[in-house]
Amino acid sequence: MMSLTFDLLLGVALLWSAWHTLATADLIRAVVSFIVFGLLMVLAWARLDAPDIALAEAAIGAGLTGALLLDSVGHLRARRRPGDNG
Amino acid sequence: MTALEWPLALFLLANLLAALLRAARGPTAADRMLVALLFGTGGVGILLLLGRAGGNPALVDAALVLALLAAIAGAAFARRAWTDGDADERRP
Amino acid sequence: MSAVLEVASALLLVAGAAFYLAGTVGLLRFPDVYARLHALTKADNLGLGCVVLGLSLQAESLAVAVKLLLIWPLVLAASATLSYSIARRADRLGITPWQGKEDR
Amino acid sequence: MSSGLVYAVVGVLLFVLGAAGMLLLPHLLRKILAFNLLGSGAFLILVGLAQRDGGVDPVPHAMVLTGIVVAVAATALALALLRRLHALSGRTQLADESADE
Amino acid sequence: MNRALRAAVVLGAGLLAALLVAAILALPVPAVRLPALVAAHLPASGVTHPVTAVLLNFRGYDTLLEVAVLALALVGLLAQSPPRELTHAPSPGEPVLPLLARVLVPFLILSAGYLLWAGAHRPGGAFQAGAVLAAAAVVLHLARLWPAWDRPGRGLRLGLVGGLLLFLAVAAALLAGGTLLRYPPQLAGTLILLIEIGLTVSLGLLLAGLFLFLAEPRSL
Amino acid sequence: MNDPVYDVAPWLVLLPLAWAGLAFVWGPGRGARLALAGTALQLLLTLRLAAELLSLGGRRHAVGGWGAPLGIDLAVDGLSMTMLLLTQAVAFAVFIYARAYFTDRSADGDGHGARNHFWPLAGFLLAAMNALYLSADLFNLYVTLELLGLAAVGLVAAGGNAAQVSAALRYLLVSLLASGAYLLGVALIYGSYGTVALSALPLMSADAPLAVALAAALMGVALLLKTALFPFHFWLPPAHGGAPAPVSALLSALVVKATFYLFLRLGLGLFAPLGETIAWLPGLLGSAAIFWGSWQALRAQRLKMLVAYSTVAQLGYLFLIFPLLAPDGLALQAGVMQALSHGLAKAAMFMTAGVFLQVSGRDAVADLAGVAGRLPVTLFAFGLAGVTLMGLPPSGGFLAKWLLIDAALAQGRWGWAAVVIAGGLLTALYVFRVVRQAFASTEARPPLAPVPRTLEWTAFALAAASVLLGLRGMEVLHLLDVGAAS
Amino acid sequence: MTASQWLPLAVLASSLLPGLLIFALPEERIGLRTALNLFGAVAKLTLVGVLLVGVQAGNTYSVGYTVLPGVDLMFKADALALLFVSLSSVLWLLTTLYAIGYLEGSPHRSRFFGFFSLCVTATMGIAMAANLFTFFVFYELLTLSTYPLVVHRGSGAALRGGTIYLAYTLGGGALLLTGIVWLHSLVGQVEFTHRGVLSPLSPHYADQLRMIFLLLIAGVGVKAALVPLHGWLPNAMVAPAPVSALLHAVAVVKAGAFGIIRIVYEIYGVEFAQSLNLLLPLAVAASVTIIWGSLRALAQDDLKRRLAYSTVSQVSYITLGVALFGPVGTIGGLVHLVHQGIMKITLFFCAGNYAETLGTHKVSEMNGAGRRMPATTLAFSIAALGMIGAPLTAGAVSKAWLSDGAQALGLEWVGWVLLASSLLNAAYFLPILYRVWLKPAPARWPQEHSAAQGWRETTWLLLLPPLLTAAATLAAGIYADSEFSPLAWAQLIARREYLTPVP
Amino acid sequence: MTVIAAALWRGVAFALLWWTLAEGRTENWGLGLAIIGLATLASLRLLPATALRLSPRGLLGFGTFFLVQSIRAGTQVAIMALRHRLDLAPAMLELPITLPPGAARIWLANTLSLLPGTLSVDIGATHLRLHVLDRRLPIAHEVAQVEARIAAVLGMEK
Repeated sequence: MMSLTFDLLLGVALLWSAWHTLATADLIRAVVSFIVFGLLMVLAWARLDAPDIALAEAAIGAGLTGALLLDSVGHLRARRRPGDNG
Repeated sequence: MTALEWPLALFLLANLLAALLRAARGPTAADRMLVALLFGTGGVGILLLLGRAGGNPALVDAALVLALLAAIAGAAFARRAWTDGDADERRP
Repeated sequence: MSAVLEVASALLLVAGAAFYLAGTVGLLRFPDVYARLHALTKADNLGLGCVVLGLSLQAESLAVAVKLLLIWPLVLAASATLSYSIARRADRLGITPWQGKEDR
Repeated sequence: MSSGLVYAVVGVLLFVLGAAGMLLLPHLLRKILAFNLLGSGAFLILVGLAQRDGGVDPVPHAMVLTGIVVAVAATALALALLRRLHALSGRTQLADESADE
Repeated sequence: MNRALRAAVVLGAGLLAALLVAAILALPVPAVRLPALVAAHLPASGVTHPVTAVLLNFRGYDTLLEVAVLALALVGLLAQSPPRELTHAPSPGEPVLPLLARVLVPFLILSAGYLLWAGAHRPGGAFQAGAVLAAAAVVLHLARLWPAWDRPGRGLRLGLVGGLLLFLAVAAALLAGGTLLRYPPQLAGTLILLIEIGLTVSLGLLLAGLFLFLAEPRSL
Repeated sequence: MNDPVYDVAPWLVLLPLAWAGLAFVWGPGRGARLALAGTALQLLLTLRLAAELLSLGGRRHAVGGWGAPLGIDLAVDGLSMTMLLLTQAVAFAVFIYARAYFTDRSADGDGHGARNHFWPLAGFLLAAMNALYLSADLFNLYVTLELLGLAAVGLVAAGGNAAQVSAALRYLLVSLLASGAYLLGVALIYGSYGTVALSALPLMSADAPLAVALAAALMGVALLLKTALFPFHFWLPPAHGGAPAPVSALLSALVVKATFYLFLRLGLGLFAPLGETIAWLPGLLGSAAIFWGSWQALRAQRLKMLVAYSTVAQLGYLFLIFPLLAPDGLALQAGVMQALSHGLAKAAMFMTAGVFLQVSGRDAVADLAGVAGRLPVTLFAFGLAGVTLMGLPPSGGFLAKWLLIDAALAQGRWGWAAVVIAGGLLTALYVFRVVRQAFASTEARPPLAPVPRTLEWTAFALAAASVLLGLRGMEVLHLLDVGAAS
Repeated sequence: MTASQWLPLAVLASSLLPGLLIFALPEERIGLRTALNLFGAVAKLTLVGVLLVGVQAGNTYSVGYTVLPGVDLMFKADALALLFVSLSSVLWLLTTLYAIGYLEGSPHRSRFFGFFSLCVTATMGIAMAANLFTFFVFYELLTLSTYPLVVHRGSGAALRGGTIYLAYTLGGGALLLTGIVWLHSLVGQVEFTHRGVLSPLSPHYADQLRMIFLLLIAGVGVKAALVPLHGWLPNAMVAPAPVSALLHAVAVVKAGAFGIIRIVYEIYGVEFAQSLNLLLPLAVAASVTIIWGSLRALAQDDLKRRLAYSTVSQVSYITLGVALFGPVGTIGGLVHLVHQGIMKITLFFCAGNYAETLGTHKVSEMNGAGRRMPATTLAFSIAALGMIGAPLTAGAVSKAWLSDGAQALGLEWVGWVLLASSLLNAAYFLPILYRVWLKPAPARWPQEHSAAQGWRETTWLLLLPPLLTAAATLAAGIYADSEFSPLAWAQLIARREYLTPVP
Repeated sequence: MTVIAAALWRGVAFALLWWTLAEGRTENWGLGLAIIGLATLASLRLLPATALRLSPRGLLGFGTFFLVQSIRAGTQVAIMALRHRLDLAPAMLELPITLPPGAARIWLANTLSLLPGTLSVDIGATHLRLHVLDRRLPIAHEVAQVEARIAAVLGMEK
């Protein structure tokens, strides 16, 4: 019972953060919501008895992808400088 | 074995959900990032509790990795993403 | 012995949860980003510390217990560094701390 | 309702959300985020469905691990392209799709 | 995109969701159960952790292609990054993060090694280990202890695809013996470990590369 | 399963991966010889495999020795064999062409990135296609699809200008959306049957669970998206029309065929019962593709855009076969023949477009005036390729068209035959739009850059092959008849 | 491979291989190119001679190659094929000679002669095709290989003419293909057979067979320039004179007419076609074309256009002959296939000479040309008289057989059509003859060239071919009863077709 | 000499860590040794052996101090957060620091971030910028205390 409640709650949290990822106006917010989503996914994998995936998600999903996305957001928000045309 | 793991895990998750309110409210990008960091520490706690509750010791490793790597996103945020406070949000 | 440990462990876990709650409430109620950082770095980390300790008391082996305990300093170090980075960034971006109602 | 099934249903919703996001959102970064949501949804369905009777099935675990790495690779490539596009043209959206030349 | 199309997409998404949920809830449990097969063949796989057995033995071919996907993404990404001047030499800026990095990175390396080692008998393995290694590189970069990468030299290029090439070499050697990726049972454990070591290094470099080849040093 | 004959099929995946990796290590812009040697070897192996197939029947290779459903099986039958042959042959010719194309002269025209990273990317692309044709496992097919998609995107983007990057991004996103849908289909299949091995999956029955029908729909849509069937074609013209010529040749000739093959394979196998009830749909979309693609090709200003829209139209023919699939096998034969001849001809056509571009620095159709006298071989190659696309005798395209009309009339289904005929005439319109321009005499004779003979003659060779294929139809059909291993 | 198999192939190869070699030749290798051309033409003539003798002796020559299951590429050199083959190969030699002279010094000659040879190869294929599939293959090849010739000059008019040409012929090809495949799906592969192959079919299929007939005839009718499918022909006049000769006399329209013969005689069979009530409409269509073409010719001032409409009219004599259900009409049609070829090619050669030497393109500019260019004009006059049907010319022979055929059937209106046509022919040819011989020459020609060598008139290469074909026009008329005359050969064919003694 | 000593110490430390991570299992110890070696090498590269010289006694003292203080910190924040009325008096302070630049100061800053009421915001050349939740508390005193503890660990007398 308790675990089912946990699952449902986690599901709601996942959906909420996913929704925020797509629906917020600001890019950083979206990315941060996505990182939150990634962290919640780690919990979901843990609940699904998939520690391997939880590990990978923790490392890749929450960590690297988050950093990569944040870096990209910073890049996109930076003003274009002269000589930046590649 | 205590029977506390499940209720506590549930409690912590509810906590995190409540924190999402802050993420929704902002106002600065940093506030949202704080929520992400909270999810990091909270997530580590929940993982450990789940690991104990489900008898899955490997989740400790997952928690460890999460603890190590959640910081990266934060660092990237501070270093790379949050370069200009959103003009409309920069209020005390 | 084990009964004592169990009770201690349960107490620690509950305390940890309480600190987590405090951290969350702080995050929600505190007025600005700096104050919220306080809540995060202190209450939540302590909450995690309690949970880790509580769980390690029940660990099946010493190594596992130490491994659990290892998590805490890691999180502390990361958390301190990040809070510094974010606070500094906020400061540089010109976000002034909330001064309380009387100062307004 | 087993937890596998719960996550499968959540996965469905995530998938659909991501798919709609990929189609509807104009900003490319959001499309990329939406793709990741979609992928996570599919992974959840894969594992959730396989474990809906409660047993653990390592095969979908391995598949999802593969899928995660693939998703990261795709995300990184997409971000690289997006950044390049931004650097070249300042755009972060695709041009109108009816323009052909 | 016009309004009607948007509405159609939303409607379609809703319909799809409803159908999928209905389908999932009504689905009977299948007859074929792979977990039993996996468990039955686990002793012959060379490892004791079923996920690793699937990943590197039963479905090792998937993994081979997946590593290729990652390498490919990096090549594609390299083709995207124009030649640039790296004005930024590693220099101490703000000092707090660098200290964390200096302390943390050796520990990250140790953890990566642990995950690699753990893969044989418990959750872990080359991917997770590689990701942690990559995280170490990213942390170093964010702390400005390591510059962003420009055109990789031959050594780095070899490192990037070395894991793939090693995997390929093992696969080719086994194929020359008759069947693709059919490990001799007594050598399976060793070969898998060998591949995993190679993969860890390469995946670490690749994942780090995804960040470091893109990252632009900007003064903050 | 112990084969009496040593199995060469897996080498077709390992080899290109190996030379791709080595070419990457070699360094930017290098590895052409390695790639050519590797591809030549693959071609030889494919020929040997085809010979084995003809004498021994379909083959199956249990990777890791486990066998389905635990392990992954590779399988070759006539259908996949023909596609493998096409892939190696076209790739070999395109690579010879590419080696001459990506020289320093192209620095200002077609991007340094393309030159620097063509070989590894092309290697991955080739490996992906070979793996796709060989795979008999739904999830493994997912991985090959991703490998294929990313390699193609990388190649499109490698040119590096804004239009190319934008086209590549659109391509990538479409490809990822499609892969996601495909993966969901795989997940549903696994949830329904507990396995993803094609040989272990039961044919979809009438009382199959809803999940299986949904999986079929999702996977079908995914593959149609990737194959760019109208109305999912929108991503193709900018991607194929914008990429450097050798890349366009690979993409248009081979890559879209791979996903078509998979669509066909699943439609004939796993989802056949479902396919029968809605087979008119791909046919209808195919017809729309023929008309829309041809119309756009007629309007296109740039030659490569014209050729790209021609691909949209020609892909339509491939889908006309679905409503006509019948035990007589005519439609299937038509589809394979069309895939083969279009593969050869379209590669040739993009290669000739590349020659025009390199020679004049521009590729507007209007700029082609007077090219006939100055680049006769290239124009001839274009014309021959056009003959195949129009379906005029004695080309392979003609045989495809003949078989298709035959199939339609044998079933008394007039409409489809009319579409085929009309499509051929529309093709003639846009092909001769180019040829006519090339024959026009002009006063202005801008200086033409010298162009390596290799470029002209490889294009010519492929175009000629596409025409001569019409005379070797029996061999193709004979090979196609080889059934799958049990 | 036996001689009976390789001979047809050798006939094809004798123009295909030189053609391919010529493509590869650089522009300035004039000598080698000429040698290849002439070698091919002479070799072909020799081979055709061997075949003629063989076929007359009753030998069969056939060879096949399976392309698809139940679909073969098949050639056979029967009497009918040889009628067309010999005409084309003789005229090819002459046209080649003429073209060498005509194009001297102009650009892209390798391309020109390459496609020229391909064109002849396609014609040989059409002639020797043993089934509809093979026929179609070469029919389309002919379209493709003539297009570059039509647009050879690259001018706006040439490109326009080429486009119109393609639109008609490819459209016709599509109809033809539909008909062929339809027939194939009904009865499988059918070889051309004397007296047709469809008659055993159940009457149940009659409607379908009528539809197929319509498709097939419309398909080949485009090339045969049946009204209203003739629009391309006058527009293609912008091509160089040797190409016009090729289109009108050697290859294209002849291929169409030949296709009609094959379809009516050897697929449907005249009796069966008659039983389906298909022949009368065909005869009507042919008659309409004959009259319409002549009327249009009257209105043209441009010489080549006038000749083109004349072709529209004259080629339908062949169709008319085919449609006249009976041996006499058949002989008339068949013989006209040859006679029209030699006469019309003469006219085009001469028109080319006028344009080259004097720069005159219009009838109204031709006053007195006969005095300036007597030899050319003599040839022109003979051919024109032949067209009208003057006695002692080839034209007289065909017209006589045709009207006899009509009478044999009791189709009186056909006789009237023929008579009207002859009058119209006279109406548009005689004024030209009057102008060239009797009107005074102008002070200056529009654009006069004098030949560097040869006669004052023009070079030998341009003069010899029309004189030879004019002579042939007379010979075919005068010696119509000799053993190897076109008439004799047509009688041979008709004998085999009807298996009855022929007058 | 110091390098070797540091390498040994760190090697032992990493070996202990490995033992912890591996939960006492010893199969494939060769791999383990190699990894420990790698980690040690990386550590020596990143943190030169001369940078820190820790006093064990000071460390122990610091540890207990830190534990106690961080419990205090957590409790204090918890009380602040959970109190019915939010009673904060935040401020930005600049406090002079006496510790030498480098690791010591960073340590100080990080410690302060984790201790009651203070949050380091910027390490300046002479001053440390701090955010405090309640400026009515004796901040300066506490900072000085922490400084002393750290100085003790590093073997420096304040």
